[in-house]
Amino acid sequence: MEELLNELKEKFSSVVIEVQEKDYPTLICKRNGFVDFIKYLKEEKGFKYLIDLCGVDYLNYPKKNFEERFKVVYHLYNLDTKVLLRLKVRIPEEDCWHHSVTPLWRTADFFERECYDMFGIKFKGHPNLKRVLMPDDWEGHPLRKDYPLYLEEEQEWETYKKIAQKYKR
Amino acid sequence: MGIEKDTVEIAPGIRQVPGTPVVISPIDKIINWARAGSMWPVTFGLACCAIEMMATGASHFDLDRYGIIFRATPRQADVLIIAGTVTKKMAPIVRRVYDQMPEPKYVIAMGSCACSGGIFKTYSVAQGADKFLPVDVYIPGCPPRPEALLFGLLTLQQKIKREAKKWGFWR
Amino acid sequence: MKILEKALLIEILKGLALTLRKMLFTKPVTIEYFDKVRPVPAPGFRGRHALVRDEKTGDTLCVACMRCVRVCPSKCINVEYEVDKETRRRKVVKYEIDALRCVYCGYCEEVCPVNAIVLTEWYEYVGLKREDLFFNKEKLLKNWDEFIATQKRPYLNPFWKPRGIPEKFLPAKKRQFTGV
Amino acid sequence: MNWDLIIFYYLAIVMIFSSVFAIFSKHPIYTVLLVLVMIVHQAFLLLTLGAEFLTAVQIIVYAGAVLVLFLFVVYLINLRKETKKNIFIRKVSLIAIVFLLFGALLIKNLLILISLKPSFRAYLPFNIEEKSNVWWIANYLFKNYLLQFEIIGVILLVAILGAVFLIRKVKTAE
Amino acid sequence: MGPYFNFFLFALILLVLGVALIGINLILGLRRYHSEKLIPYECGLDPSGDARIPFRVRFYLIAVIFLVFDVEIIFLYPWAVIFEELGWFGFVEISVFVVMLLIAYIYAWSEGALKWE
Amino acid sequence: MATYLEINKKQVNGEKWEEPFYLNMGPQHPSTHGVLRLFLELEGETIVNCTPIIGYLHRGVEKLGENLNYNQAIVLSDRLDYIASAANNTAFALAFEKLMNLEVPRRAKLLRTIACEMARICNHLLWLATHALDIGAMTVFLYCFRDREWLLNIYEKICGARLTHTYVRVGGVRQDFTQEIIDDLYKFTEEFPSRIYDYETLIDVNRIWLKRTKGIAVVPPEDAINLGLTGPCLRGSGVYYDVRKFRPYDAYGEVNFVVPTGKNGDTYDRYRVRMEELRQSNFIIRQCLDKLPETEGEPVLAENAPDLLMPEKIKKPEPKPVPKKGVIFRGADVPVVPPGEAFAAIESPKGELSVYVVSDGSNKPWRLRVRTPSFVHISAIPYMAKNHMIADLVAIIGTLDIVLGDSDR
Amino acid sequence: MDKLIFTVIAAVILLVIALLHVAYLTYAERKIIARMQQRLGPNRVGPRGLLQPIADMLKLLTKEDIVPYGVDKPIFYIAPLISLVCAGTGVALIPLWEKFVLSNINVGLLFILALSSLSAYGVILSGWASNSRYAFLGGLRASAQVISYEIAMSLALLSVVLMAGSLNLIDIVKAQISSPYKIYLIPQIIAFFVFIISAIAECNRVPFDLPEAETELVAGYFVEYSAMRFSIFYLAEYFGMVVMSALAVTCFLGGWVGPFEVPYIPFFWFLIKLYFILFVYIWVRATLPRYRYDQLMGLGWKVLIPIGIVNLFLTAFLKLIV
Repeated sequence: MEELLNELKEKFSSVVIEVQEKDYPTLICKRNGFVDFIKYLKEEKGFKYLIDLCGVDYLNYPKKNFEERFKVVYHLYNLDTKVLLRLKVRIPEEDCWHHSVTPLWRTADFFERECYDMFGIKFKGHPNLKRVLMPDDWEGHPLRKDYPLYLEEEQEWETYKKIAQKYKR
Repeated sequence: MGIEKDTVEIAPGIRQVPGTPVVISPIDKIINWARAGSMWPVTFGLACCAIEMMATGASHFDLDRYGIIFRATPRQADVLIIAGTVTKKMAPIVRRVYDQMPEPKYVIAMGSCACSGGIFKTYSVAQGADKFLPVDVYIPGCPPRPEALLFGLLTLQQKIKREAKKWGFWR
Repeated sequence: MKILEKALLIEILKGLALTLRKMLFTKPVTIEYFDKVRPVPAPGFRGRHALVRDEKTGDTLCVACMRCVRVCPSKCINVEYEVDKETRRRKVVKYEIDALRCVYCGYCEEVCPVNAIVLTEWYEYVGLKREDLFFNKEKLLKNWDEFIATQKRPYLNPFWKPRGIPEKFLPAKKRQFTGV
Repeated sequence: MNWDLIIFYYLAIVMIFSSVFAIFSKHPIYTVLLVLVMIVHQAFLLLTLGAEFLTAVQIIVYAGAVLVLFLFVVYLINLRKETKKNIFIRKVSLIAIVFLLFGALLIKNLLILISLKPSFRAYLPFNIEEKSNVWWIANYLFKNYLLQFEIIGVILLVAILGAVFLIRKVKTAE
Repeated sequence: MGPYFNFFLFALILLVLGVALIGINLILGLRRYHSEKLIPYECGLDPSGDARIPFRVRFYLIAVIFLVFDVEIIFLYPWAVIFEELGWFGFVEISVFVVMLLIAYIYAWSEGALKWE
Repeated sequence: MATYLEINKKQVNGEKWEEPFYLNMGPQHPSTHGVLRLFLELEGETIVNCTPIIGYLHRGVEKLGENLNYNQAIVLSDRLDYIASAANNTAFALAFEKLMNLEVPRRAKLLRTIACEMARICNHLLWLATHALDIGAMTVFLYCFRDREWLLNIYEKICGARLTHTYVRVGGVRQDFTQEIIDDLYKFTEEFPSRIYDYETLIDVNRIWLKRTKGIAVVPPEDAINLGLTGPCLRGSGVYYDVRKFRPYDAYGEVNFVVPTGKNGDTYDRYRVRMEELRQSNFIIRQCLDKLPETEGEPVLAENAPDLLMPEKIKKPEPKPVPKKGVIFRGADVPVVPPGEAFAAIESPKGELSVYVVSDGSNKPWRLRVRTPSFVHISAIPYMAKNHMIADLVAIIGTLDIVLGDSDR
Repeated sequence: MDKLIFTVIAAVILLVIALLHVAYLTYAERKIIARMQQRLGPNRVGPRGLLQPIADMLKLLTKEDIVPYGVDKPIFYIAPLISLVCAGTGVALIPLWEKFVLSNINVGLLFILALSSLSAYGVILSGWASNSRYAFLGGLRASAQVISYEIAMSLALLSVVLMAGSLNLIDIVKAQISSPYKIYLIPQIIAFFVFIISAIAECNRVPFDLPEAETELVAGYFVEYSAMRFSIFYLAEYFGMVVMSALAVTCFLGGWVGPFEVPYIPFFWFLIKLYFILFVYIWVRATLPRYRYDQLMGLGWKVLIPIGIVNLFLTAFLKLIV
């Protein structure tokens, strides 16, 4: 476990910024060169199983020690050694994109689309980056912290607004 | 049934439910009996309540006893049971399915989510199916027990039996 | 042997025999709900809301501590109260539950320090209008009367005193409570 | 005028009109449907002659198999394009002339037929009261026309072989 | 007034019944048309184009084979009726006929014409 | 997915003799298990392309969870995978407990395990019911519901609800079992295997069933991992992976059970795996029940578990303060939640359900991420449905065991 | 003229009896399947639910009849009628009793086959006319299925004709009575088996109910049909069941003959046998899953037809030897 982390830190010193020991070992990575890093993890180190891929919005997070607004969090699992690894990539708000891992994992397809849908993080290299949960013409990215939980009438989605008004009793 | 209680005595011996016709002709009675006796809902499960809806149709509660069988296409159905959360993305489709049902048609909102959005007062959930559909019976519960759904259907039967002049193209 | 079994449709015949057996020799499990049987749910079933009527005063037990209002995940409870200037006790003015928004999680009955609110085992209630299922204080008390008439006293809702939670954590009134 | 004649007129007129409309019809499906009407009436015409077996054969083979085949073919071609082109309309005048000629012929024949008093069955070469129609057909088919019958078998064989071969050709071309 | 007359009479009565039922339905039924109701059903969404577009399946071949089989079987019916009179002669006769059919059938099978795609 | 206009353009301009046939399955369709929509491109009856379109049940659970406190968020979890809500409750509770460093009493662990395994049986019964109904065996559907009703009644006795239990909570479970429930469960575990035998008589060796399931939607093990399949779908492909064994939680470390795996990775193997799991779950419940007397009298909620009404760290000034008299805030002296993050996964009946929660120190999660099995499984439909027929698609949806509430959140 | 009136009355009575059978077949189906699934089935509309079919019918009579956009109106209108007439007219040809057959045709068997081949049109045209893809697919499936199974069915019946030497249904029954076996079920068990399977397929019943497979094609070819038009399809389906079962009774189970005579009710044994076969239909429906389309075609073409041909030759051979 320790060896793995040290090896990764040495080999990918340009990618891995920091190693944290939380409930699971956490690597904080840079965006540049990330795909090579994760490819190495998958193909050489046996982290074949991508459990989860999600975004987190850290807007106004009280104990923030970094500048970027978003993070993309990966959970990788090695089925043989039973090691779970967490990778985090920080994404700035103004330059909101990240590398896609869909070529490596087909399962990342929907995860990335969802992340795009909910946070507006674009994934470069994704074959079909469209909204997945919200309708195609929805405005805004709901899981961002500055998005309201409940929409008032003026913010309503157009199609629904039309229906609600047409059949109002 | 709870319905008898709602009646008002308009003349000695004649009780009437407020807002319904006083006179229900014999042919109305027959037609209403037939309609109440064979209410065919659309197979339309949205969320959690759909499971209880299925359970109601299954052996223990057996909707078939009341002549209720599920039809897959709205063209042959009479009742739309909105079983579950109606999201805004889904709302046009629910409405379309309702529109495609032939007259006379009834709507049952089953469960808190369908009635009013329930716990999900969020950006993507329509706050109640009655925002865009004429709901006849509201069944609270999250999800309601199968008995409650059955009770709701029976209430709808009573409601159908009180109708008048809902037939004939000239009317 | 296998070919013979296949040609004679043995496995299909077995299936047919099973259905025939079920038809002839088993009883239907159907509960003839409504006119013949009205099943009673297990104690603690989370059904229609009610406010416990205090037998002495005829009013609710509620002390307007607002805990239920804050714990409700779907924000369906609305309580208004005024403070009695002499005794500094709160008096409930308005107690409303929007039953159509409620998700029947039962948190409110659990946090209530005086066991005033209860989700009864009553499930036969529907509304023809949305307003029918908007319970105010009077309706809630009436619900309680309707419910308690069907119960053998004393009635003790399991969630008022959840089994297994150490008693010391419970508020005094809840600890001493033995049923209505 | 006896019943036989009335039925005959009805059948004949419906047959002629349905076939003419089948030609004129814009839509291939309607054409097939009208041909179906025509074939069914033709089968009934055979029935008036006492040829029960042929009636059934007519319906089973022509209506039940050949026309279904046509229907599938109609499904296979692009209906929208066909209806748009409407190649038949241009030949309306020609068809009208043919129709008139046929009409004249028909009327002439009808006039002749009306003058015939006895039932059509009198013209049958064998007695269907004694043995059934099927029996007679079988008798002729399996005794007198044996070779022809076997040739039919060969033709049918060739038909299937041809169809399968064609399909295979299309498949390999793809 | 032969059996055929009865046959057609029955068919006619059935037809009348069907038409009458639809007629009563038209009289008794409500009618409230509006544009949404008349949109073809497609699971609650807008239909994805005209439904009647050419459809490539092997219906054509199946229909041809069916046609041939149908004709052959129709020929077998008179044979079955007259079978007792014909005896062994008829048996051989029809065997030749059916064997030819079987050749075609086996050929079609081996070519995969009976395989559904 | 091509839109209506695009298709029309293709049809008008395209000179091709064969045009693709588009078909829309769902959202209102009897066999899409809720509101899944599949956009199919067909050639004949064979599926060339299949595009799942989801989101018709997106209720914003993650967003809503950020606006409710931890205990209230568990109420939301009931409505994710509404067929096996006890499992969802557990996943949420485990993540929150990890975040708060809570130790759950052993009895609570056992009870949770029982609840989870009951949920597994419920879920698999419903899966079998709908799967069989999709393939056409309607009687199996009703038999499964008949037996499911039994479990639901037990659930009702345990926690007062049939589907949305809210039974498991942060730090333990809501209430203890009574003797009656334990007796009921013993009776159930004894009789249930014979019920499984009934279903198997009807479909297990039935030739039509075999024809409809064998060789359908074969997923080789590598592809299964790549597609992110979990649970029975992964094990049907022959990959031995089960969170209960690999990262044991609750009482799974102390019970015996076998994790069944398949060989061919087709629909039939997945069906067999689930049928075997039904038996294993039954066995696990039995073991847990046997262990229950050892822990008689223990509390079922951790002492320092947060109160239902989790106090906010920075208290808002209330207009009129609550009188403290006679009211003890349980856990009020514990710091509510430390800032940080936690990840917990469970083997939900459908597959691996993991919760990733980020906290900022208040009583509400900063970010609540739920990775649900159905969401991933739906993304595998295009792969599995390719070159199959429409009828097989129905079987594929069934075999993946999808719940849309789970996938859309 | 008297004779005409008499015939009309006879026809109407026959129709009413058939309609009652059809209506109560739906009731029996619901009830029997319910019992097999440990349910009760309809029991609240009328005593023991006996008025259920009537209520359904009345309700459908007063429903709105929708003709959607884009349908081909004339075909949409006539398709259910084609189905009904083709499926129902077969009843007239069935000998209920030696002295009661409405239309005693020399080639009755062939006429029933002809009618069933015509009834494919109702399905295929309705699928085409109603502008819906589900209906279109359902219609195509139905037509291919019906024509495929017709061959197997003809082959099965052919063996019966071979045994009886006649195409007249009454003659077939009489030949059965005079034969040493009394009923053709014993020597022709294989043919009976083939016939029943193809009859189930012809009627589009489970496990061959692909044209209307609810879980795949929503409702198949009658997706767009509502109210009475839909129920006419329903009637046609059940009429088809009744006719096919009656044909099975006539050709294989010895028609009106029974182990002993029942006074005053000459149709007694016929009806008993008919009900048994109808019960088998329902029983199979309650038990079996559904075939896939290609498997269904494969079963028809690759299993039933060879079996049918082999059985035919076996019959002929044995008949010549004996």
